[in-house]
Amino acid sequence: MTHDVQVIQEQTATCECSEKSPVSAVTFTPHTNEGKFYPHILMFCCNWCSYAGADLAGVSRFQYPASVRIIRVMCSGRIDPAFILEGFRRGADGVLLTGCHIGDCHYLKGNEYTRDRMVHVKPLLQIIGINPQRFRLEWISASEGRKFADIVKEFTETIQKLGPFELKE
Amino acid sequence: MLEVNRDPRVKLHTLTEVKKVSGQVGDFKLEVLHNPKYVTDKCNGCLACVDTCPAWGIDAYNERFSPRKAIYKAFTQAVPAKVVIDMVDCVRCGTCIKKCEQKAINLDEQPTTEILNVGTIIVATGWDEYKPPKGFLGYGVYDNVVTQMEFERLLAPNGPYFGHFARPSDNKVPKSVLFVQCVGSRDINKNPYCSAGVCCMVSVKNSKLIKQENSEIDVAVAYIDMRCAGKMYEEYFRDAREYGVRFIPSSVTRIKERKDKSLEVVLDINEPVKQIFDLVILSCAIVPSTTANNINQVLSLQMTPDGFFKEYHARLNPIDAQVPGIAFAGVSQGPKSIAESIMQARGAATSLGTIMHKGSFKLEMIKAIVNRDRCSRCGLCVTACPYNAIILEPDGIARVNDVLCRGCGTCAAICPSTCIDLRNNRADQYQVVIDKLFEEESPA
Amino acid sequence: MVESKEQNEHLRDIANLCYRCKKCSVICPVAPSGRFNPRKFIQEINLETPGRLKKGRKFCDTEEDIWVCLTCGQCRVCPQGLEIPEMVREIRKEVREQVPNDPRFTATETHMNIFPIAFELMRKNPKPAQKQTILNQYASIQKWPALEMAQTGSIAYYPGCFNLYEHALVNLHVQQTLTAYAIIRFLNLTGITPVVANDYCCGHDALWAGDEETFLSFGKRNIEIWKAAGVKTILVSCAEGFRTLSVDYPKYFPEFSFQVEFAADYFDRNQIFKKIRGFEVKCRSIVTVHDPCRSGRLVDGGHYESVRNLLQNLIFLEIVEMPHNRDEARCCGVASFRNCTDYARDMTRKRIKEAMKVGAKYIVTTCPKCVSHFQCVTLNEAAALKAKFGKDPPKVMDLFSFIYSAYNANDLL
Amino acid sequence: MEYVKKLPNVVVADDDLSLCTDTGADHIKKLMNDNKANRLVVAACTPKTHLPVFQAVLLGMNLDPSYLEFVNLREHLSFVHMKDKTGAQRKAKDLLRAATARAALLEPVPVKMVPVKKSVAIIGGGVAGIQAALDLAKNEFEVHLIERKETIGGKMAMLDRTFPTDDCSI
Repeated sequence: MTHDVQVIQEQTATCECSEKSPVSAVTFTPHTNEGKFYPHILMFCCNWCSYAGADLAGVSRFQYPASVRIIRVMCSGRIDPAFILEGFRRGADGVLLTGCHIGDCHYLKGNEYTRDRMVHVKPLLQIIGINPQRFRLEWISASEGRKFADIVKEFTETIQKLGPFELKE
Repeated sequence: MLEVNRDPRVKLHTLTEVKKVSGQVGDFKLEVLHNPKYVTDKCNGCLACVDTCPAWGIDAYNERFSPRKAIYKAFTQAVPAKVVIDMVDCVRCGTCIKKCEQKAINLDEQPTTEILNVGTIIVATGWDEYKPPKGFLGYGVYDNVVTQMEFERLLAPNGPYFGHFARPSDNKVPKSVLFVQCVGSRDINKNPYCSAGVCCMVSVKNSKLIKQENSEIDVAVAYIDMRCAGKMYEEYFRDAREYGVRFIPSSVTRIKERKDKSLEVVLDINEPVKQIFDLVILSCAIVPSTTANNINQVLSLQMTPDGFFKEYHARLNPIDAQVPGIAFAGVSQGPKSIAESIMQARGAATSLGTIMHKGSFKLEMIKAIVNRDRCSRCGLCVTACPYNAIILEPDGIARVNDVLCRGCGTCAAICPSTCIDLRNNRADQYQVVIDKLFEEESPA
Repeated sequence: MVESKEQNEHLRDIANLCYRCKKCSVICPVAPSGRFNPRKFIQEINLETPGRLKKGRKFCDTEEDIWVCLTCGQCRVCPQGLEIPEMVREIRKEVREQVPNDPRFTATETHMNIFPIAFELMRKNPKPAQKQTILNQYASIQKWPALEMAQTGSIAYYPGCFNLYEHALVNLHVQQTLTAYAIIRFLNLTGITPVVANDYCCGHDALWAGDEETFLSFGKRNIEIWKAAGVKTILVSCAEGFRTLSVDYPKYFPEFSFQVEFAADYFDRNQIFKKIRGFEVKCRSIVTVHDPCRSGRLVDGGHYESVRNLLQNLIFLEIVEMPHNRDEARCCGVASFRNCTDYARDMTRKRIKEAMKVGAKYIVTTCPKCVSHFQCVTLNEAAALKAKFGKDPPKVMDLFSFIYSAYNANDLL
Repeated sequence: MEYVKKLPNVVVADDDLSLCTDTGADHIKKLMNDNKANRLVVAACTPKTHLPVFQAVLLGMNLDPSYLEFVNLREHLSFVHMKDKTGAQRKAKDLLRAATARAALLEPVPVKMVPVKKSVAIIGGGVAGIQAALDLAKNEFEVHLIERKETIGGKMAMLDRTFPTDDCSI
């Protein structure tokens, strides 16, 4: 896809209700945070449940580690195992996939496909030689802000225990 | 009801079932099956045939309390005001044919199929009363244990007792009546939900009606908590108490019949207390109509675990279905009172009326698109699509129906040829995000 | 490396041997698609001066889409002995070096590119999967006897990419773990304890997609691992692995000094099943053998009979032959998980129909890719096939999975 | 802010206290017009509530509303990483980098209009179905009221009197 003009306008905004914008000049410290391993976790959230759950966690001010990088997808059924491998290839220390609870899918049964497909992800990681604990599949509904924060916390701790992803360049 | 019949723009299809639905918003095709009425439209509702008919059946309208003829009109005010024949009860003697001046009776009528072509659909499949299993609190075993809907008939002026209610075992006016709340609802083993307080209000209403009819009768309501949330509802509840209805916070676990057919009820008020009642009414849960499931099979909509239809959004859009062009009205979407049903019905009418009035439906095209050059014609996406939005063209290439597709992307994840993807949610767009998220240093 | 380059030029030099008999383009299953034609491809090579060709630039913008070729080797009918698949591979490599993101190349991606990504991750991984552990986990889940596997020894069994397809292609029942389990179990039963090393993928797909770098890094490490384990003979059950180890490894790695044997050959030559006590397996069924290109046409002396001989060990089993068998076997449709297109699928379908016409209830093959592609059709189009033939489509199984399933059930219908 | 300006494809970056107001929208419009920008990345609150607001801004500039990328800096960042400023900072940079990269790949999403027949089928002739039928008929739509039983009225017709006014049901 090509564009004649590829320019982007960037706006950083804070509403009155939010904290001070975090995008102020703070030096960039790569990879470690006060000497501690600082994991990078790729997280997929479905638009309807988990993303809303993450929003709720935000509105409720449930604190969790700044390790996750959330990508919003329309449905967890969109996630192919290739995306997870892609995340590892790009250097994620862990991949967390979240969707609506079974039976609750906005798209009837997209998450059932996810469930069936993701059964095979752990063995797949195993054969590639990645610790299967680096991947997790969770169901988080829009009302489970607390659960969202807990899962992120727990998963970050797991990854911290495992250490940085071995295959990172 | 009569108004509907008089309006020339409304076509009534009674004794009709929806067998198949195809198409999409703007152009649905409904295949409907007209079951035979055995009486043509010439019937003028004179009921002469009913008098002559020698065969009897059970009146479904009056629950099980009275008989009716094999040829019958459902009830006095039925719409359309014509008779029908129940072939289960009919003995095919032909008496009615001779009697009918309009020559409206045809015992050999066959079911017919018709295709209705419409722009939108409203699902208003309604509800059924939860029927307790036989023997539960004596229901189905003891004559004087009835459900709330059955009691409505006992009480009704057009019911078996013509408005002067009696108990079914001996047709005598009971001296004491007990309503038992939350039968089959708020119970994770039966139906976990509360029927939105409707059964509470019905019990309040009926207990009050009994007291108005005969203040001598002792009326009690055994409840877990009374859910009278609504405009004027609390006042209505207070009214009932002023009439002298006893509201007992207690759950009923056991009912035993005594020799005189009165019932010994064990109420748990701090400690078990036995009390005698002549009639026990079970306030049963509202459950989705049995037809809802059949309808859903032809419409393939989404249902919540309790079997009610799932709305687009519980808060922001409780009327429309997730499929465009379909809306819900009434209890099909969840337990509600008459007022709420009407509210939703009018909402559904407005929602769909807006689309139809405009004559066109606007689609955001975040939909699956097929790269025709790369499609291997395997058909995997067809089976994966939850909305049946993908079909294979005659040459085998997948084609997405933009109206049915809702843009979940399940097809994109399953495609072995990587040829189907979601507009503006493409794999390369995700990949670039994954790539950039974990880039170590800033490129600048 | 130097060697292979000489090989390249040699391959091209003989392109002018072609006398346009058109046998190749008649037999080529891709030619009708109009995107690739082996005869035209040879002519393209001949039209150019060797200097320009050396860079393969011609093929960056020619009509001949070299990524579409399946390298199935049916064109090896060439009376002049031109190795068209090998030539395609060389050109691919050069085109890839010159145009890293050739749109025609990315257009052949399938399965969201999961296999190249997986191979890249494997390549980066200094600690490959613990295959012995995975196999014994599998055995304990199935409640089957645990396997005896050695760390060092003279005979090794190479499971290759192992259960990668099984888990990357969900619901297709590519029972790669079962195949590996079956072979080791049978060897155990005759008292042989093979080495199962934590080796890497053989690099077949990378090589045929022109990614020599990945192939070389896999190969180098595999050779180190086998050397460290003191291996002399390597058994390979997968057709692709067999072709890569027996033909490509010696070509690319002068230090490759192992004897590579096709597992079916080894079993047949040593009469393994005769040695197993109480091996009287009944199997009242009809099978047909699909000969993969990688263990047939593309290696010397096509390893066809051993597969059939092994099946003869099953009592009551009827073996039928498809009209196209052995050297003439039709392609399963897709090679190295690229180009899952309509004509590729038609080829798969045709092969299945061939099998159904001869009345086979099972298609037995030795290549996990053939299994996955056949399964994709038989499972997903079962209804259409049943409507046409009035019976269920055949089941597709790997040779050793099939024998082990029969052995386990002692009557596989 | 300084970081964002250096990212590829970014022509202008600015911050504002309240972007979702009219003045904020005007501010965006002015900046985009002055710098000839044709994609917008908003780093603010959640797209679940505020996406339409900024889509409207783009529409007002005759740009396709899908040329908009959202970075959820509020719900997913400042609200939840209050104590970890460094981590939040790093995460913000990552998210912005990714969002700007994706913005370059955005494509217009067309809008399709499908014609709608002016007729409706109502499945179920209970009180809700009847009410909907009447409303739609009054609006001159053709209504097909489909009922499984021999009469319409449903459960309502079986009731005696109804709460909370005790009037007759039929």
